[in-house]
Amino acid sequence: MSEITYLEAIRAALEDAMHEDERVFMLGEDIGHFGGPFGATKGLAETFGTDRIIDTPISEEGFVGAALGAAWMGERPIVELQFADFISCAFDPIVSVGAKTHWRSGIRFPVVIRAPFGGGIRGGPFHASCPEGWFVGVAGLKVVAPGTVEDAYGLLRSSIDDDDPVIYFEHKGLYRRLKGSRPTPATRTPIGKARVVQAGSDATIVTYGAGVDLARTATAATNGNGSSVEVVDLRTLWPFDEEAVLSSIDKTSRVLVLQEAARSTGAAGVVMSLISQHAFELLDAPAKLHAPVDTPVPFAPELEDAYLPSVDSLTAALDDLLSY
Amino acid sequence: MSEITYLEAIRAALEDAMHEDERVFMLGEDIGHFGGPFGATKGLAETFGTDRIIDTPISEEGFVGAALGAAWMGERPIVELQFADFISCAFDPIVSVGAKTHWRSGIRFPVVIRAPFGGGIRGGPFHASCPEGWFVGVAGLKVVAPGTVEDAYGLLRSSIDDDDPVIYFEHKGLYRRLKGSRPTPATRTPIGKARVVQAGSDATIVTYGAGVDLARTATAATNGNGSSVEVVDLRTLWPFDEEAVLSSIDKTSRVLVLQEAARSTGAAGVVMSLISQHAFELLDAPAKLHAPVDTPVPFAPELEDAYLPSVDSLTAALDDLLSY
Amino acid sequence: MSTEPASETQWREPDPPGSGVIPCVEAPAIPRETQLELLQLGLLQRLTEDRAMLLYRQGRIPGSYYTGRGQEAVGAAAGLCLGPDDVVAPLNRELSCHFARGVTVADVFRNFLARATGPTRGRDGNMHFGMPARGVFPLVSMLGVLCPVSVGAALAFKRRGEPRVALTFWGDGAMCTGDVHEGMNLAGVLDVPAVFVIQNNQYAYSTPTGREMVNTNIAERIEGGWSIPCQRVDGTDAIAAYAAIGEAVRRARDGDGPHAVEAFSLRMHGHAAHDDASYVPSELLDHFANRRDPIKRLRKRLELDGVPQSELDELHARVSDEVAEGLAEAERAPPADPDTIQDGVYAMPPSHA
Amino acid sequence: MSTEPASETQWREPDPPGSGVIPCVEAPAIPRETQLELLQLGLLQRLTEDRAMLLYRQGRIPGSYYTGRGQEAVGAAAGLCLGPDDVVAPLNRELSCHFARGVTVADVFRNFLARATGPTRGRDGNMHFGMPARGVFPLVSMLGVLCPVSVGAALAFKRRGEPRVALTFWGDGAMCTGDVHEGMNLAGVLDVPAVFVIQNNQYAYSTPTGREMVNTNIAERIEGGWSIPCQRVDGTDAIAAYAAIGEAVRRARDGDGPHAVEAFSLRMHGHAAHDDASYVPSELLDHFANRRDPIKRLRKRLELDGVPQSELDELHARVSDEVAEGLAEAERAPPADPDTIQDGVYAMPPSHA
Ligand SMILES: Cc1ncc(C[n+]2csc(CCOP(=O)(O)OP(=O)(O)O)c2C)c(N)n1
Ligand SMILES: Cc1ncc(C[n+]2csc(CCOP(=O)(O)OP(=O)(O)O)c2C)c(N)n1
Ligand SMILES: [Mg+2]
Ligand SMILES: [Mg+2]
Repeated sequence: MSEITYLEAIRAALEDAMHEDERVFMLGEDIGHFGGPFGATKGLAETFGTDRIIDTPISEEGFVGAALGAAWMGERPIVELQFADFISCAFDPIVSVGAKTHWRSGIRFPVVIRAPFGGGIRGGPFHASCPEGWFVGVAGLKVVAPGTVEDAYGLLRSSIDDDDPVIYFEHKGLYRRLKGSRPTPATRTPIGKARVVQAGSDATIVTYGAGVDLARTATAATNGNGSSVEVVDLRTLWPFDEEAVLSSIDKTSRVLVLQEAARSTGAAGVVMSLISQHAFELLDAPAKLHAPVDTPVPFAPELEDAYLPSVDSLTAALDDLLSY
Repeated sequence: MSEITYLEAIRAALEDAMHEDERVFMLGEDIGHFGGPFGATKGLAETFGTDRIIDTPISEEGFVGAALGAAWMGERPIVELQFADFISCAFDPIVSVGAKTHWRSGIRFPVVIRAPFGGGIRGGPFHASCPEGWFVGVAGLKVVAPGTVEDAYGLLRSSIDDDDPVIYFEHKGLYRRLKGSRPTPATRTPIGKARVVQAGSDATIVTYGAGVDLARTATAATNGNGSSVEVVDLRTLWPFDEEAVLSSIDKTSRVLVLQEAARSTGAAGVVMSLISQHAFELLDAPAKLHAPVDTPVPFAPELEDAYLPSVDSLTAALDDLLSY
Repeated sequence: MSTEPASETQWREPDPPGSGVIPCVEAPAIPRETQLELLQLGLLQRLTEDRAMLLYRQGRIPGSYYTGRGQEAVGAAAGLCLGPDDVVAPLNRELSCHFARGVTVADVFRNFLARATGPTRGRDGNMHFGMPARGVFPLVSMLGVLCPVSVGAALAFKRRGEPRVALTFWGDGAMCTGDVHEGMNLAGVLDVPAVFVIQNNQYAYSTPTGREMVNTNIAERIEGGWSIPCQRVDGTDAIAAYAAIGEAVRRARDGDGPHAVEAFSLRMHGHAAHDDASYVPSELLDHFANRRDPIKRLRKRLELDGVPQSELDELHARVSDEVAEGLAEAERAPPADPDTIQDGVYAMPPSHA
Repeated sequence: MSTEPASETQWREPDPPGSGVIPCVEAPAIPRETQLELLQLGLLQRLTEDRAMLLYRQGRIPGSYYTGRGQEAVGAAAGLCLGPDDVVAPLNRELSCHFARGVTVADVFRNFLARATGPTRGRDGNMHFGMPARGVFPLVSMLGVLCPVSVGAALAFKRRGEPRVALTFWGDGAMCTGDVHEGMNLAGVLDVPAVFVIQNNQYAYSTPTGREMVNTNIAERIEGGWSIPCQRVDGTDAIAAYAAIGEAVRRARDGDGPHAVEAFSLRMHGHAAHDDASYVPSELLDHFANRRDPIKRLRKRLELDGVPQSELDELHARVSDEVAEGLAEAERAPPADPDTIQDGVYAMPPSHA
């Protein structure tokens, strides 16, 4: 099987889903012949036509609302936001209509919102943020964030299969960095299920998105140094796999939550809340949160590099945790 | 001094601020001669004119954006949302412009957004929610929520005095329920500072908004029963008073976080995150979270009463905590 | 372009002289049966709301309560213009539209009374309910947001080549929301079979239309700003409204893209039960109550067209009975059940196992 | 109401026959000095951007890079129409407007190069900067949002009776956002001295205007939909743009409410540096490059009006030097300092003490 990138896995998932199911179609800005700002939909308009890969006017509220309406009628729309940052412009239909309607009326919204998030590409405050925290905790929404090529494919396929609105946070920094074998069309990553990416016994890192690769890289060194760190990839941020987090902590007795979102945002709150309620008897050390300071994402390379978690910063945090 | 209600304290704060400072003016729907859906601005248009109490079209994004623009020019606008729920419609200007601009450019936004939140009035999914969690954690925003008549006045005055955008969550259920003496025009509740509402030694309740009164009422009984519970009113939800939370836990060794927002939303995440990182050595029991299940706010009295924290449910949770 | 706010009480020629009820326009082309149905639906709304208002004042309806008094004709007309496969998203003032879709009085009261077997199972109140099986979307309070949602439904029809339309309503006030702009623009660009019925009832809560927008001729604005054909119609005239909305629906269904209708009326109650609407000039209210009450106008037309009083009285009595029976049925329904509160948050609850 | 998308390449009469540069309109009423200033500002933008694009391709400008090639006249005209107390919120294509407000080339490069002493201290890049002391608001990426913000600034002026205006820009694409609707409607109702300059450059990223909206005559839409007077002007003609924006600014300042100008042009580069704009027909690009380049057009007008070539060449050389010196100055500036990253999140950091 040939190697593909994380971005190509996303495109492959879109393509396979559209081949298999007529109801799947896409809405977004410049996703047609142009292929979207990152090329995620490159070639799809040629294959499926511009009636299925629909270029929209610049109106995030409008086309997210329209996706919900089409889903109401049994379609399975996928929306692309150019940058996850612009999800603030589509906020109301997501939380007011998308999240609450099934509970109120039984209407299903099989809608996927693709949101390219994350830093490392010098995007600055409006093109690099991690806004997943606004949706984590919102009843009725599902939030996923693949950290591997396989999950990029599998989570997207599962999101498309899902009858609830799913926000799919794809990490821009991983688009071309991660490579892996091309998942088969049957590949699905179950929504709601975390994965132990790497087993270990001395501490647990709970993370997602770009944190997965970072945790692996950073612990490659640490783990060589005699300690062994388990890495749990949440994959689904909401509703998340509490069991998996607790059972890893049960094993390791130490936990570090790693995220790229600023420390008081992201998935940290719900994970830390779980830990403080349910891991009391499991822990030998205070839980650690490794995440950027609470500011917007800065633009300058010097600033962004200092802001984002890195191998060095994570290693230091782990050392701290392990030496408690 | 005469007794006034929580709602009257809000009106008094608006009135006093407008008397003292020409730059203070208001924007919102039906706030003029009509006085707003809850009467918070009743009489203000008559006193200050409709040039200062400005009825706007239904356009939350528009008038929140306009408030920011006026603040840029040195005004001190106050925006009223009819219900906090509609803050989803004003989300983008708040988080994209309001939160990030000072950090990027030094422009100040002395804007207050008044958001009537909370349940108990049979408002249902769109008129009773507690959306504060979307803003807690957002760098550049301040979030406050008074739980007493004095703070309703003092926090509003401080919010108006503040040079940052402040979201002021006023609890609809407290509007007429709470009464207290009329604060003097000099009254200010410092932003960022929690208050020990009631001292105790056996456990700490960290709460805000309607939780303050509930915690007092519920512990009146408990405290009679031989145990003594400390109640910490956060008052400012973001950035919040970490010191106050930790020093109370240091004293009591047990903590319960009480909020009306659904358990995976609200301020719980940041508070629990603090606790799991920094209260490890202080606690004799796992932290407890007492908050509604993760659903929208239901309408039916039978449902809403079961959903919201009550004296009974809180007492049971406290018993649980104390008996650990 | 007119920058003068149009006079609030008048939107075209002055009303005919006199003081009596102004009958609906004559429309021999519209079958008598349809006209009677319009009356029945309007009456159903009127009598249901009157009853509900009483219940509210007795404290038996929790929360708040909204009526569409004075606007019953519009929802009824829209409801009858739609076919069984069409879909609709009504708001607060369009109870008659629900009835036209087959929602029953008992359904409605079960929602008002927050019963377990009501359309929202007690989870939401007031007019905040839909009937998915009948193509009725549940109201979402955030004004404007149902515009893009219905555009999306219309897009689905277009994609599949189905001759169906999606209709939604909004008010003069909601006309100012960004969603309406984005939705209408999208509808035009995607050229979908969406129909927009704008209920210009002269007020948004306490705010008269002239303080919501500069040019209060909404039809003119919609044509000029969004290139969507928009007919302005007398919303207190059920026959005229039926004709205008019918044409819009037909055209949209025929592939002629989105269409709109501005229905001009007056909100004859306060915004909700707690609001005495003292900000509405009493002459204006009186004028509409005496001369432009949509129920009276339609009845007058039918009388002029030779329908015997007795038949109309009988219709009224039948509707009145239907309301009473529907309420009685609703009152027998069980209260909402707190143990089920978490059911249905997700259509597919994630299994973490 | 036209539902046919207007032809993209033409917005009024066909261009005069021939193949040469079409000079700007004659405008004896506009002082020669002002015309030269327009040229200078346009050139400053052109040469700064050309230089920046090179730096970007050399990897010396981080992130992404955007130019306003082909639209330099509009920002320059708007900038010169404003008085020192007016305020403005420029977007990506209006670097000349920044220069008109007194922002220096060094300021600009310090931002592009993410330096500690740049206008955002390295916190934001590209054109995402303002100069508060000069009444320039920093670009916010969320398209449309600066419309209501500038309406609010204008409201402040109106409240205080100050004869100032607030001007903002947006593109044909941003015209579709809800914020623009809410902002324009608010501006009309509140009757504030706001001026909107819509840069219709025929594309929103890869999307031609005809797929963004049905009627691509934005001026017509703004008048019809929002009752705001809107002049449509040739955005590649600095003189015409200056006259039109000047009138809008004057009227707004005189208490005549919000005014708009639609400036028609062509985005002559890709959306950003990574985009080769292969979706733009090359004849269209060539036509604009050869005949409608705003810099060439203005220079041609000045030549026709008797300004000696040498004077114009000298101006060009002066601007070129200014750019080189500004860049050199910026390059001497220190890099952003990570230790200061948390400074200024709050204007008044809350003390928990
Ligand atoms: C986005 C939003 N803002 C405010 C409200 C509160 N609100 C409910 S109805 C209403 C007035 C609506 O006026 P209009 O659209 O004319 O409809 P009408 O009530 O006249 O039928 C307001 C302000 C809301 N529901 N949604
Ligand atoms: C709300 C929002 N959605 C999407 C984007 C991404 N984006 C940036 S510029 C642009 C095209 C803008 O087109 P237009 O308004 O015509 O301005 P132009 O680039 O032509 O100057 C898009 C889609 C954005 N910045 N904001
Ligand atoms: Mg209305
Ligand atoms: Mg453009």
